[in-house]
Amino acid sequence: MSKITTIEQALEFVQENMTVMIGGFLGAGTPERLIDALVNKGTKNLTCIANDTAMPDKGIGKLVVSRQLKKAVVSHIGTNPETGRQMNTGELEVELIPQGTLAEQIRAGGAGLGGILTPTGLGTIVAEGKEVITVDGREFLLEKSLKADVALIKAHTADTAGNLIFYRSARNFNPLMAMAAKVVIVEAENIVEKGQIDPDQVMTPGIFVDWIIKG
Amino acid sequence: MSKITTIEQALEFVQENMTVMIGGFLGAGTPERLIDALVNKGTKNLTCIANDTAMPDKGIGKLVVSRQLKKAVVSHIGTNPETGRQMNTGELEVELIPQGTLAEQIRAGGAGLGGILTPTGLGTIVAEGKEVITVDGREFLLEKSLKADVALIKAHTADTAGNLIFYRSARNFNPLMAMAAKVVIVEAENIVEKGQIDPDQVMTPGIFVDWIIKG
Amino acid sequence: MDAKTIIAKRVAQEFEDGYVVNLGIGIPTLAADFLPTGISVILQSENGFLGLAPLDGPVADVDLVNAGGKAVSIIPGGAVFDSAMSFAIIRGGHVDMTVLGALEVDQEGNLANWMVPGKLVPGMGGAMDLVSGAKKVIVAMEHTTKDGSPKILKKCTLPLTGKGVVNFIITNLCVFEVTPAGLLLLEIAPGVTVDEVRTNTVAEFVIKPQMCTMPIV
Amino acid sequence: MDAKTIIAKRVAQEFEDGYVVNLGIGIPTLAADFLPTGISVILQSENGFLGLAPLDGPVADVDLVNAGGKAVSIIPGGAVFDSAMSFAIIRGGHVDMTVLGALEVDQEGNLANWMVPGKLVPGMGGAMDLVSGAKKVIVAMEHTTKDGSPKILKKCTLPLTGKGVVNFIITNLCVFEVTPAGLLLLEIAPGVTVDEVRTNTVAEFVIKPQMCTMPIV
Repeated sequence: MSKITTIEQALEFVQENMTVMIGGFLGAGTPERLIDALVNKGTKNLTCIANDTAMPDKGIGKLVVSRQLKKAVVSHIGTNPETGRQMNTGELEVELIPQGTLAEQIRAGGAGLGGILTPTGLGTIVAEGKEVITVDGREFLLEKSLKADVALIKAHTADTAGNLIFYRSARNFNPLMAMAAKVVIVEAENIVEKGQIDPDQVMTPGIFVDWIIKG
Repeated sequence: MSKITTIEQALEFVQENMTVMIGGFLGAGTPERLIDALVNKGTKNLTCIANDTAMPDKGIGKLVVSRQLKKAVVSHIGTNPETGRQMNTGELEVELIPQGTLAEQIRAGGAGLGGILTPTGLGTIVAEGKEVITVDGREFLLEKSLKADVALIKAHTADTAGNLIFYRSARNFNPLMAMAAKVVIVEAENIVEKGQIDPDQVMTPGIFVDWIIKG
Repeated sequence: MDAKTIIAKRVAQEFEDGYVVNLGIGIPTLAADFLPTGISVILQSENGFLGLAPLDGPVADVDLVNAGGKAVSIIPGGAVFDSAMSFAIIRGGHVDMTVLGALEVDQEGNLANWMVPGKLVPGMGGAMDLVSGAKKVIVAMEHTTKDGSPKILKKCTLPLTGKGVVNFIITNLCVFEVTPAGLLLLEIAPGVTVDEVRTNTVAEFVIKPQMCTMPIV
Repeated sequence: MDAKTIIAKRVAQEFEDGYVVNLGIGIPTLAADFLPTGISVILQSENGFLGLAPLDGPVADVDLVNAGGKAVSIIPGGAVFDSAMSFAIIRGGHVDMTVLGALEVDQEGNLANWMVPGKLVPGMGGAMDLVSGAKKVIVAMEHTTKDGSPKILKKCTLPLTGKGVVNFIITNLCVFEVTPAGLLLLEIAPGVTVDEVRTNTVAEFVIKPQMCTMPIV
């Protein structure tokens, strides 16, 4: 069964009230075609897990402007004033998480770990309400693992088996999110035949990928 | 300062009573030249963290036969009868750890995490004496992170900045161990100039590598 | 048909198209030779890759071995990674099925296959992660030990590999499903009687009303 | 010399050859322009690579940005990785030094630089990981706010980025070291008096007996 599909068919898997992970860092490495189509489709009440909400006219920022998010779980919203505005009016719930913790929580979700033990955030409001675990006399914050219903991923090259290669800093959260969602949809700039990527060069193994659309 | 050195100078960093991580899986991806030189040097009372003790005439197995190990922290010893013999006579302490737990403990050591929360080993003797942490009603075993004084790594290609590429299943524990030791010594089959490895192809960034010897 | 072939052929019928599968050394690995027509699976090798080729394929080099240390090859579309990613795949539930041998297995789905105290202590390798992480865990083994002692018990006596982790037990005599209520006898091998199963099994089991003969040819 | 240049030049003197360094947006990034002769550092960009080129270098493409989202380039010998590896490097103590700005910093080494409740909530990004993981944490900022209010306090009033994490504070007026006993005034900028520092600093501090003038030219 081919993993190559149309953008419309792929977005059938994104339904209201779902949790969606979206790759990218201030827009770099975000699947813009998928975002644009999702904005057109208008699916609402999404919880978005991502590094940031980018800019109002770029990447995840567009989903904020179109008011399709009910919650954003991110490390940074400073580049998108609309996110701050919706947060202040209560239209959008924003959960801010340290970037390294967020990355590791997503990895833990994909790796079947119960959470992570990190020193990051100890003694700050990030630690409020969370369990502190002492290991060999040193304190760590227990941060739970994160999973999603769908992940929207941007790759440089995909083969038809779903093996992915990312390019430069567009890699960022993409390989992690590809491990942590039930349905993984990839927007690939280039699609090649199975066997055309050397197994050592694969950055995300094809078993994680459900659907591929041409980016 | 060049990271390329001689095998003799590199092994100056391996001293008695140290904890040494050694890459490889049943010998594949183990730095054989470093092992042979370490056997010749005869440094004793080492604690070795590795996937397995390979075979008596191969890889880490040679260090068992030469009685240079006081402790082996591994997931498997079945292919080296000498390890089992020394364990039964009390000459060698063997701590057996599930392979996935071992890999993740080493990664956690390198990543500054306090340990890992894994379901692996629950309800078995692996869990004895260890803390069980409940997250959202599900139990996980707290396994502490692992670090070492020195790591002995096998790479396919190194550039002079220490960036590494591994080949096929010789990758295994090598990239993880390169992150978790104070001094990292790499035996590389090929050494190329800085800049000859594309940044996207690097599997272990050069900042982790202290010394490189030609393998 | 010898015992091993019976087991391997029956295990092979559990494969579904597209499954990601991890096979233990021995009989489980043999099962890959009996894939049903039209079914293609992706074999995971816990030492760090996906796309393990059948054992009779061309062998590339010493740097590409399976989890038993044997030189193997990798299929087009395979992927190599480090041991942390390998077990992220296993622990994270991305392996659809794992098939392992056993020293003992019991009616609560407990599995013991990694040590006999004071005698044999090979270590658990990746087995504990596999049984805790794979979606479906199948024990594939000869029904009794070489000297005829039962291996399917009320309660394992050896140190466990995993607690309550086994879903199916496939032997040369029969197929058991492990249910919350205990073992359910689903199938018996051609020519084998329920009495024969009972004689060679210490565990209690219930016979499924629609029990059938193992569909192997 | 303007305030920012003073700070950036003094920060640059903290670089040691071979250091792995992460620089925050603004003044910290400026410091890379003033590397002492013979000193070469490796810049880490928390969005996923090592070997960030100076900002005036050639710009490659939109898929290579720094942590501020600006298009940048990567030096020969650089390495790209995912966000988990990026913060494994940061949290794991593999970054020798990080330089960040601050809204407030106090005499216990507490740092606040990520939010002003009810007003400015950009988020912490990678800052909390950086201050908890880097071997040396330097706050580089103008000594007071634009309206002249002190930013170096007895106790931070804003939500913290990290507790007891700061090692040095470098401003346009002076250099403080954060010690277990409190702030130690190491250097003052050319033409600045201790009284001037005292007037603009709420935190208590001790003057190091060998205090000297900031060695910048």
